[in-house]
Amino acid sequence: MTLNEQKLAALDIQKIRGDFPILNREVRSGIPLVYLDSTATSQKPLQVLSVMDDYYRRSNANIHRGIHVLAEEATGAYESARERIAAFIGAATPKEVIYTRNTTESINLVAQTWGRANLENGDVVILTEMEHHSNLVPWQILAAERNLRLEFISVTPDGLLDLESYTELLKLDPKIVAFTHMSNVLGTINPAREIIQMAHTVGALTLVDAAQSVPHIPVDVQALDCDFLAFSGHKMCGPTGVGILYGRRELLEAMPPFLGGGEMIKRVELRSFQNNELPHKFEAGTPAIAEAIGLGAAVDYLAEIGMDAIEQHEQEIIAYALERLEEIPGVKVFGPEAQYKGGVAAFTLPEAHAHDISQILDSDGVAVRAGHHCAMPLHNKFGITATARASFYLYNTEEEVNKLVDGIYKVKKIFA
Amino acid sequence: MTLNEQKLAALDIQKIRGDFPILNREVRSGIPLVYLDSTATSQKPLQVLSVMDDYYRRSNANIHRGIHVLAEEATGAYESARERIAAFIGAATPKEVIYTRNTTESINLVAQTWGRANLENGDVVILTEMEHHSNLVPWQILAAERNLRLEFISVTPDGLLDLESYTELLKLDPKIVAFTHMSNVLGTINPAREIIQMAHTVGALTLVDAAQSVPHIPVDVQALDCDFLAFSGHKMCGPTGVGILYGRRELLEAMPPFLGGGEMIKRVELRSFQNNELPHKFEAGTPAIAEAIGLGAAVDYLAEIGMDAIEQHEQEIIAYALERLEEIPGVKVFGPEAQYKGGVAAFTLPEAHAHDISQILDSDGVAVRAGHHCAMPLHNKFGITATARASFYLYNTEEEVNKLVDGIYKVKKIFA
Amino acid sequence: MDDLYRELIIDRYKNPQFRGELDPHDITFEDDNPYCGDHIRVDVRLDENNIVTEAVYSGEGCSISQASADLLIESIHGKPLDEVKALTKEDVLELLGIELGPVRLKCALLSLKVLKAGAYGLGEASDDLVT
Amino acid sequence: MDDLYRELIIDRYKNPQFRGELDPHDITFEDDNPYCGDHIRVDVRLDENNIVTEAVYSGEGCSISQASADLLIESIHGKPLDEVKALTKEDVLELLGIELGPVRLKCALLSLKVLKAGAYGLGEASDDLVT
Ligand SMILES: Cc1ncc(COP(=O)(O)O)c(C=O)c1O
Ligand SMILES: Cc1ncc(COP(=O)(O)O)c(C=O)c1O
Repeated sequence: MTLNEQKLAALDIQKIRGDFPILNREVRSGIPLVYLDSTATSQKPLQVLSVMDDYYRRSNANIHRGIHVLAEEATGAYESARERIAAFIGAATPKEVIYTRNTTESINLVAQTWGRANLENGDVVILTEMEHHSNLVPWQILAAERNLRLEFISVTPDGLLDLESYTELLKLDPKIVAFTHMSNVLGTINPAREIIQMAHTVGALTLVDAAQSVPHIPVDVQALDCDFLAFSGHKMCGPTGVGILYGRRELLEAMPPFLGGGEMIKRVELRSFQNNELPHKFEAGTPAIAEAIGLGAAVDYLAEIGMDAIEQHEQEIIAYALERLEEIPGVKVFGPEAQYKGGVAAFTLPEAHAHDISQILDSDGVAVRAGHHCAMPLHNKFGITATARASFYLYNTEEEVNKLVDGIYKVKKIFA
Repeated sequence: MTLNEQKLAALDIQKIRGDFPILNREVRSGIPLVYLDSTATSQKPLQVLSVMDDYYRRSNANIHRGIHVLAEEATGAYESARERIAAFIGAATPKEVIYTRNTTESINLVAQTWGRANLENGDVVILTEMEHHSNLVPWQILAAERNLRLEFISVTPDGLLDLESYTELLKLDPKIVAFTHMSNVLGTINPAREIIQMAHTVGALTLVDAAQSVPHIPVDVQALDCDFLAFSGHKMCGPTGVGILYGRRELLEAMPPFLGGGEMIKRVELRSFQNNELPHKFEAGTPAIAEAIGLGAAVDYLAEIGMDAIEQHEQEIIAYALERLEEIPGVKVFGPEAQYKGGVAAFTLPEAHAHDISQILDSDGVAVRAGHHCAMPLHNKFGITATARASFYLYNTEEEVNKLVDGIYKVKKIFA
Repeated sequence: MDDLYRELIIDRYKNPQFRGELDPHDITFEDDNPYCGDHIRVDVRLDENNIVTEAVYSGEGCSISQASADLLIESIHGKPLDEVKALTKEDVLELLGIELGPVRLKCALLSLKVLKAGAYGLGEASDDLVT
Repeated sequence: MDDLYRELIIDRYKNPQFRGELDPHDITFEDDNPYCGDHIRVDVRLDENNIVTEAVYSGEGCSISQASADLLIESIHGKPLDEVKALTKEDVLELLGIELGPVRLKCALLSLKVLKAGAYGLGEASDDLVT
C-alpha cells in the first residue's frame, strides 16, 4: 500500500476492482484501461453480469402470466428485484417503484402523465440552470403544448444553486420544482432536502433527478420527502435498458397511465380498458426483465459495500483529484470545492479543446468524456462549449488520478 | 433419426438446440424442460448471450459522445446492430429503424406522435378483433383524447380476418389501419400485403404489429410497403428491453419527437431545443445499448439459419401438432388450418380450465401459457375467458409435441 | 403437482358447495385477475350483529381460484364481519393446504381480495388486501 | 495517436489559413455537432460561372474539426460548385491523412456537411451529405 492508497481506507479497492472484468482490459497492447467516465455510465461487476446470464440460461420466460416453472421463477426474480430496489432508496412500498428505460423516460413519464393532468396555461415549473437535457426537454415539450412558464434557479459562479433566486421564484406559485440532486458536470450535490421543504411550503411538488446521486451517495426518498425521483440502472453498476421512477403512491394512483398495452391493464374491451394496479399500471408491454433483475443485483452489490463507504471513497478521491488538477498551469475545473461535490471534475485547458484532451488521454488508456455532457445551457452560462470530464466511482484509485494528470501534461506538450 | 424427425429436414434441430443452454435444463430433478411458450418470449442462443456478456466485459461505455476507445467501440457496435436489423427487415436505410423497449412502446410512439399530429375529432382508425392489447390500448387512449372512431375488421369463426368487413370499413375514409401480421392466439398469418394495398387505395397509412411475424417468417418492409412496423427483440432470440419501430423516412421526419432528453437533441437552450436527426430524434436518453447489440446478434443468428427454413420448420411442426391435438377427445384448437397459420396452438378442454392444464403440463416440464394472452376481446368474441397455448420455434421438435399430448391426457385423467 | 391437485381441490372444483348469487344481499363485490381473466363475485348476508348468515360466490376460473373461493366462503359462515376483514393470505393457503408460486397465488387469493374489498366497502379491490 | 495529431493538424488548428466571415457572400451555412457542441459556419463567394473565388469558415471546436475545415476550405478555391457538391467523406479524410473512429469522424465531417448543405441550398444539414 502506498501512502495514497492507505488514505482510501473506506473501501477495499483491489478486491472491488477484481469484481469488474473490464478493468483488466488493455485498450491497446500494453496500455491498461483507466476508466474515468462513470458519470456517463458505470462499469458492471461480475455479480451483476452473472445474475443476468444465469437468468437467460436457466429461467428466461415472460412474467406475470405464466404458470410454468420458468415463468414463476422469472416473475419472482423480477418482483424481488423491485422490492430490493425499493428498500435501497427507502420507498414505503415496492408499488412506488416503476421500472422504466432510464432517468430520461422516468422524467418524461411524469411530465406526460402528471404534467398533462395537472398543468395548464401559465402554470409555473421551476428547474435549474444546471439541469441535464433530460430534465429540461420533457418540460419544454410540455410547456410548448400547455403554454407553461419555465423558470430556472440560477447557478453561482462557483457552481452552486443560488437559493436566493429560488426563494424569489417560489413566489410565482410554482406547481412543481424539478432539479438535479447532483450535477453531472459540476459535481455539485444540491441541498435536496431543503429545496424540497421550500417547495412544499408553497404547495409545489418536487421531482429529483437522481441519476447521479443514487449511484454515488445514500439516498432515502422518505427522508428527502420528495414526490418523484428518477434514476438509471446503467450508472449504478446495473445494465443498460432499465431505470426507475419512484413516485409517492397517492400521486401515482391519481395519474393517468403513460403507455398503453399488455401488463398495464386489468380488463380490455374493443373500445375501452381499465388500468391495472400499481406498479404495473405504468409498465406497458414486456418489460426489461433481465435488466430489472440485473439492477436488483446491482443494488445488492452496492448495499453490501455500503453507500456510505462509497461516498467517502469518492470524497477522498475527488479531493485528491482537485488538488492534483489545480497544480497544472491553465487547468480550470468547474464547480464547487470538494466538500460540496461528488466525484466529477469537468475542466478546460486554454491551449486544447476538450475533444483533443480526451483523444490524447485515450492514447494512454485514460477514458474521460468531452463535450457539453448534455448540459448545453450550463456550458453556455459559463461561456464555453465543451469541457473534458473525469469522473470517479468505487473502483477508481489515486494511481488513476495520477495517470490522468500525466496525460494532461502530455496534451500541454503536444499543443504547446 | 425417427421418421418424424426426418420430416423436419428444414433445420438441423439438434445443432440448434445445442445453441440454447436453457433447453438442457431440468425443471425438476429428472424432468427436462419442454419449452412451448416462445410466443410469449423466445429462448436465447449462446451466440446472443456471449455478445452481450462480451460487450460488458470489454467495451461497455455510453455511446455517441465519447472519444475514448470503449465509447468508439460501443457506438460502433450499437450502430452496426441497427444496420444489420435494417437489412434483416429490408429497410431502405438504418435511419428508418428506431430502437424502442418493445412492440408496445413502438406502437405507442406512433399513436402519440404521428397520431397526435394527424388525427382529430371523428377520424377513423381501423384495427382488428384479433389484436393484442398492445395494438388496442394505445389507440383507445388516443381515441379518448381526440374523440376518434375505432373500427374493427371482424374475425371469422375459423379465425381469419373478414376482408369483406374490411372493404366496408375502408369506405369510412380511415386515416390508419393498424393490424397484427400474425395473431399470438390464433396463429393466423394475415395477408398483410393485400391489407396494406387496400388501405393505401383509400389513402390510409398502415401499421403492422409484427411482434409474431418478424421472429417466425421472412418479413420485408419494402415488399410489404407498410408505413410503420413494430416488433420486439425478446421474441426473436434477442434480449428483453429492446424493440424496433420501423417507419418510412418521410413520415418519421415529419413526426414530432416522442420523449425529450439527451441524444434526441441537436441544440438545447433553457427554454427551447432543436431535434436531432433520424434515428436519434426518437431515442431519448441512454438507450438499451447492450440489448441493441444483442438484438443485432439475434438477427445475425436468425439470418444465418434462414428465415425461410425457420418458417418451413414451424409449418411442419404446427401441422403435426394440430394433427395430434385433434386426436384428443374434447380438445378444441382455435384458429385456422395449419396452412394459414404459424406455430401457435391455443386450445381448451371441456373438463379443465386453461390454468389447470398449464399447471399439470408443467409437472411434466411442459411449459405452455394459459390465460387471455393479452387478447381479451378476441377471447370474448369466442365466448371464452382463457385458453392454453402451446407455441413453437426453431428449436422445438415433434418429440416435444408428443410430450404435450401425453400431458393433456394426464390432465383429462386428473379431471375425469 | 400431486400436491397441487389434492383431492379436496378437484372435488370442490367439480362439486362446489357455495356457488350462487344472493339478492338481496348486504355485501356484494366482484373483480378480475388481470393476468388470466378469472372472475369472482361474492355475495354476503349479515344479521343485525354483523355476523355472516349466508354467503356465496360466482364467476369462473381455474380449479385453484374456484376451490379456494368455495372453501373461503364456507369458512366465513357464522363469523363476525370484523373477523372477515381480518382474514389473510395465510388463512386461504391453510384452507387449500398447498404451496403456490407467485402467479398461481393470484388465482388462490382472488376470492379473498374480492371478499375483503366488499367487507371494507371499498370502491376498488387492491392487492394490498391480500399481502 | 501520434498519427491523429499529425503536425499538419496541430499546425492548421493553431494557425488557420481560412478563418473568417464574408459579407456579402453567395453561400452561407452553419450547423452544430449535436454530440459535442462544435459549431462551424462556412461562407463562399462564386463567380458568374459558379466557380469558388473566395471561401472561409468560422466557429469553434477541436483540432480535428477546425483543421479539417481549414483544409477543406482551402481545397475548394477555384473549384466549380458542382465539384463542391460532389465532395465526399473520403476527400476530407484524404486531406487529413488519418483514420478516425465513428465519434471523431463526426468532428472531421462537420465542415463538409455544412459546406454541402450550403452548396445544395438546403434548409437543414443532414448526415446523408457525408456518408
Ligand atoms: C401480436 C403481438 N403484439 C404485441 C405484443 C407485445 O409485445 P411486447 O410485450 O414485447 O411489447 C405481442 C407479445 O406479447 C404480440 O404477440
Ligand atoms: C444528472 C443527469 N440526469 C439525467 C441523465 C440521463 O440519464 P439517462 O441517459 O440514463 O436517461 C444523466 C446521465 O447522463 C444525468 O447525469
